[in-house]
Amino acid sequence: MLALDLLLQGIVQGAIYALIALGLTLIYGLLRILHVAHAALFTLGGYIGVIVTNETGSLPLALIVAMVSVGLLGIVIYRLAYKPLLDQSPLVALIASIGLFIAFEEVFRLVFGSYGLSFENPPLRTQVNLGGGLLISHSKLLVIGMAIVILSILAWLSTRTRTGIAWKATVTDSQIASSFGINIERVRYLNFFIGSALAAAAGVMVALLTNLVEPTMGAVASYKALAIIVLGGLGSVRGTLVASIAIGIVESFGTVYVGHILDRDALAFAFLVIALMIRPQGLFKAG
Amino acid sequence: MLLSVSDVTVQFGGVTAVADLSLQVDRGELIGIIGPNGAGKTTLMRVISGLVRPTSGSILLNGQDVTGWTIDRRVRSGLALAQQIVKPLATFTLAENVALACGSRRMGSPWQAMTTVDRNAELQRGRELLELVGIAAAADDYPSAVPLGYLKCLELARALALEPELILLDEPLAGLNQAEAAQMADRIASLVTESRSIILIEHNLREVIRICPKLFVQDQGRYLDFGATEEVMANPKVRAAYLGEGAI
Amino acid sequence: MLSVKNIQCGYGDIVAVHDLSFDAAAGEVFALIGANGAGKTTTIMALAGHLPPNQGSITVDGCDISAGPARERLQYGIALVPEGRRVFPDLSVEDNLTVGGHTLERARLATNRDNVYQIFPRLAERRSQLAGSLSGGEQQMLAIARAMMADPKILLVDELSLGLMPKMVDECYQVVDTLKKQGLLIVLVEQSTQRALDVADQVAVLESGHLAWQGSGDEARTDSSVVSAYLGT
Amino acid sequence: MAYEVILLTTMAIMVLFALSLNVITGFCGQVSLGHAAFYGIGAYVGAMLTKAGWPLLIALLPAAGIAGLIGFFVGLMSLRVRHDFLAITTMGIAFLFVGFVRKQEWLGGEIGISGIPAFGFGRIGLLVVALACAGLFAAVTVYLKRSWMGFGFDSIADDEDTARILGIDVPRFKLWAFVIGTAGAGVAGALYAHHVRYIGPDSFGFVESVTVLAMVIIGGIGSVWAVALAAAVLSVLPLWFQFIDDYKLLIYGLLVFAVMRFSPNGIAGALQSFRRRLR
Repeated sequence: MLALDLLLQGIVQGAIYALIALGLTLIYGLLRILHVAHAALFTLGGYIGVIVTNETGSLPLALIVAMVSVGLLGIVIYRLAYKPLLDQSPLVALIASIGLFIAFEEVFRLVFGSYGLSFENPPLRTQVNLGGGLLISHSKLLVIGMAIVILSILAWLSTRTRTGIAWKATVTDSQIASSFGINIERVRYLNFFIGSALAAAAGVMVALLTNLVEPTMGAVASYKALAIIVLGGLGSVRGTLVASIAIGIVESFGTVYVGHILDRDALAFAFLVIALMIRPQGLFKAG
Repeated sequence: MLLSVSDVTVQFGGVTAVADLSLQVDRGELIGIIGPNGAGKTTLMRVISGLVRPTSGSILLNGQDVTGWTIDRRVRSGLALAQQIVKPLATFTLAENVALACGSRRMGSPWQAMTTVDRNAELQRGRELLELVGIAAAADDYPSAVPLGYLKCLELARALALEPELILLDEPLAGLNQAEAAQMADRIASLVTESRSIILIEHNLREVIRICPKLFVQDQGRYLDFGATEEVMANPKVRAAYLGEGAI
Repeated sequence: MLSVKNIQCGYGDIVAVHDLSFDAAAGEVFALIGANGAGKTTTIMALAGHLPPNQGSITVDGCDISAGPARERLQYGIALVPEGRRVFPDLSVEDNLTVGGHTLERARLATNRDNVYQIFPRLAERRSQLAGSLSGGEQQMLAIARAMMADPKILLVDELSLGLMPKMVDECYQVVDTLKKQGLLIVLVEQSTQRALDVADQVAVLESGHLAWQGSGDEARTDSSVVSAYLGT
Repeated sequence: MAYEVILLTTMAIMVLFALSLNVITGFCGQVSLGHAAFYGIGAYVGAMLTKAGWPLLIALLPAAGIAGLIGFFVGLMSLRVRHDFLAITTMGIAFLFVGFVRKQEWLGGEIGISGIPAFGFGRIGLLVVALACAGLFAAVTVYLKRSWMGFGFDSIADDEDTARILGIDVPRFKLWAFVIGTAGAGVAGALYAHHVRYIGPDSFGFVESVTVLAMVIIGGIGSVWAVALAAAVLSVLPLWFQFIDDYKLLIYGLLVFAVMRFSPNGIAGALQSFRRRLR
């Protein structure tokens, strides 16, 4: 029973990682930038989620506001920070992004305070019995459900709509894509919007699970998202999903069985380092 | 025998880029490797230089089996490579680019490299080599400031600086105009000595035929012909490979 | 229809094509031949809008398009079949065609796709297969089909026969012939000189970025000096 | 007086720390996002040894040695990955270090190590040692830069494939850079432990790794003097101006971003291009 419980826990965590990491992968796939500041958008999403819920009492509204506003901020970041750096070495963008991330974290601390915010009436705290004594809270169910819904919508968008197909074409070969009339710049904006909105959704969900948002909440989770996309093969959507769930599960089992040697975060990175030593190109090579 | 390539096959994924090729090069030879685009010439070159590991087959350099060696080790034992896409070190002046190559033999051991400071002799030698290839005037310029023709010459000077017994040249004439190409071809021919051989991959058939006494022809990764230039060029299979099926 | 006047293009300080001019009309095959590095692909990329010329002009039916971005070339009827095919390997055959018809209205997209499948029945059979799993010849077909989706007037074809089995080369040339008869202008770059000469109405031989010879297809076919200039024998 | 001594000691230690990363990232072009791990290794080794009765000056040697040895193995692993993968792998190493230390009771676990003995020759003595170490390391790296090893590093940072074609044994050069750089960080860490006399896992986290990388980058990748200057200024800025302390990280972040955005070659690069323009 413990094993099942841990598995479930791992999947919930993995689903959140997947939402954060997917945005990073989308951005890496298109621009070859490791967008560390993505972490800040995740945190901001969490804050907006809590604040809007507390003001209006509506969680769905909060989720939408968080996703849209953070998505727009993502576009602004691309336009002001990354676009001018595209012809530099990718490390320049990486380091600029780290700088931006640190600055954002501090802004959150200064604006929202160091001690974090919570929901006034924490939504969805009740537990459901899945049978056999396996309990799960509504919020966790929502996280899994949301992840499935969002990923399905994304899958539908990218395989069934012309915009989605154009986007995939741009990722593989933007020069040729532009030859067929695709506006590359618009695809990039869209990419940043969707990726950032996903991070915001993940932020709201983490806020739901822990009932706490704090300025530093982005740090570890998002470094882990970097680890995940590297592990997934950088730019491979499928690899990212597999790696997210894998790291979620490794963590949840690892904390119980080897937690006395390594802490939770170190476990994920130990897994990353070992996996990269065996497959330096990540689990899946990007197409 | 300076270089002996035996039964080399290279597969990428499911594609066979080079199939069962063998090639022998003696001291003092200048051999042209030709073949249509996609013939696997560059792959063969990369196998000889060590940038690509063959799926099967072996490479002997001076009688030593170097098949598993890294490229830098091959370079320190007498091989030099000038690539088709020129790759100057962008943060080095042309003279420094060549000087670094002049000191390559001491670069096998970091300790030796660490305990040596003086680089004047190499910089001097670098200037001499730039003079030899005709671009001494640009010795103190950075690669971004000089035309492509100069960079091609730089590749050559750098290869010479390694004091190699065998130089691999991948399309040194590509992108040069007719006069420049002829000049470069003459320069290449003049570099062959009793102790220095050159393998030349080139699309500019006019110049290859003019300067190379022997040709090796491959098509779609396979061996087509190897021998004296005139005989090879008279071979109908070779002409067909170049002109398409209709020419037979 | 297509008029190129004294264009010069290159990368940074490096000039890859010097002072090239030609005119070509609908229903023609204009063949650009020459060795590797002679500047053929550079010319094609300039026509496709990926490499704006430093000097000179490119006009289509009197409109100067030299400076416009690649994305707008289809508006002037120019479509590209790039070197190495560059189909989108992770997309299905059908989705590759959808990208080709990105600028079309929805209804038109379906019609054109059906038309293209008529010309390339083999692609229709493989419509849901990933493009990356096609053979080299099928990918070349797909690259042509993708370019045909937006009803171009001018087709730029870079290295049609490169790396293909002889049988597939024949099929590709048959397609070129069909398209030409439909009234398209085809600008064809080829390594395989003989094949290009067989179909060409006009021929330009490039050498090291300079125009070495220019004339009609008939002249080129009868004048063996064109071939020998290229082969150097 | 005492305050200035503390300030200067902090400065000297950070200069040493930044210069040690400069060997790996600046000279050899290998971006490390986990350099604080080696600073931490040196700090823990130094602290454990002096608590066991070793004199600090002798404890510096094993601090350098063990950090360098672990650096060697990390370097060995890093040979398999490049660029972005390398940056993330080194970041992983840093998290591994912190996560490992946190769970080790004999290293003080979460609580860390307190009561680290003061240096026998007092605060001024420690300052002299720190200045000497930083000065010595600076001299060594200036020498390295001028030697053929520096020439080799330059070529690897420029384009490692081309470096190989010119006969340079790239993996061995990289390993040397890692060993020299991590050993230097080890010394800096041991000095730091005796400077603040309390260390814990959180003293060596990701922020510290990024901070030191920021110093190297803001100074200008590869330039010994500019990096030393940037480290000196940036390390004491928040101490000098107490009111800035609250915004310290915000300013760091914005500075790193601004330098990358407007002058990717750092202050040294900006000066160089300014000088070129004057000519």
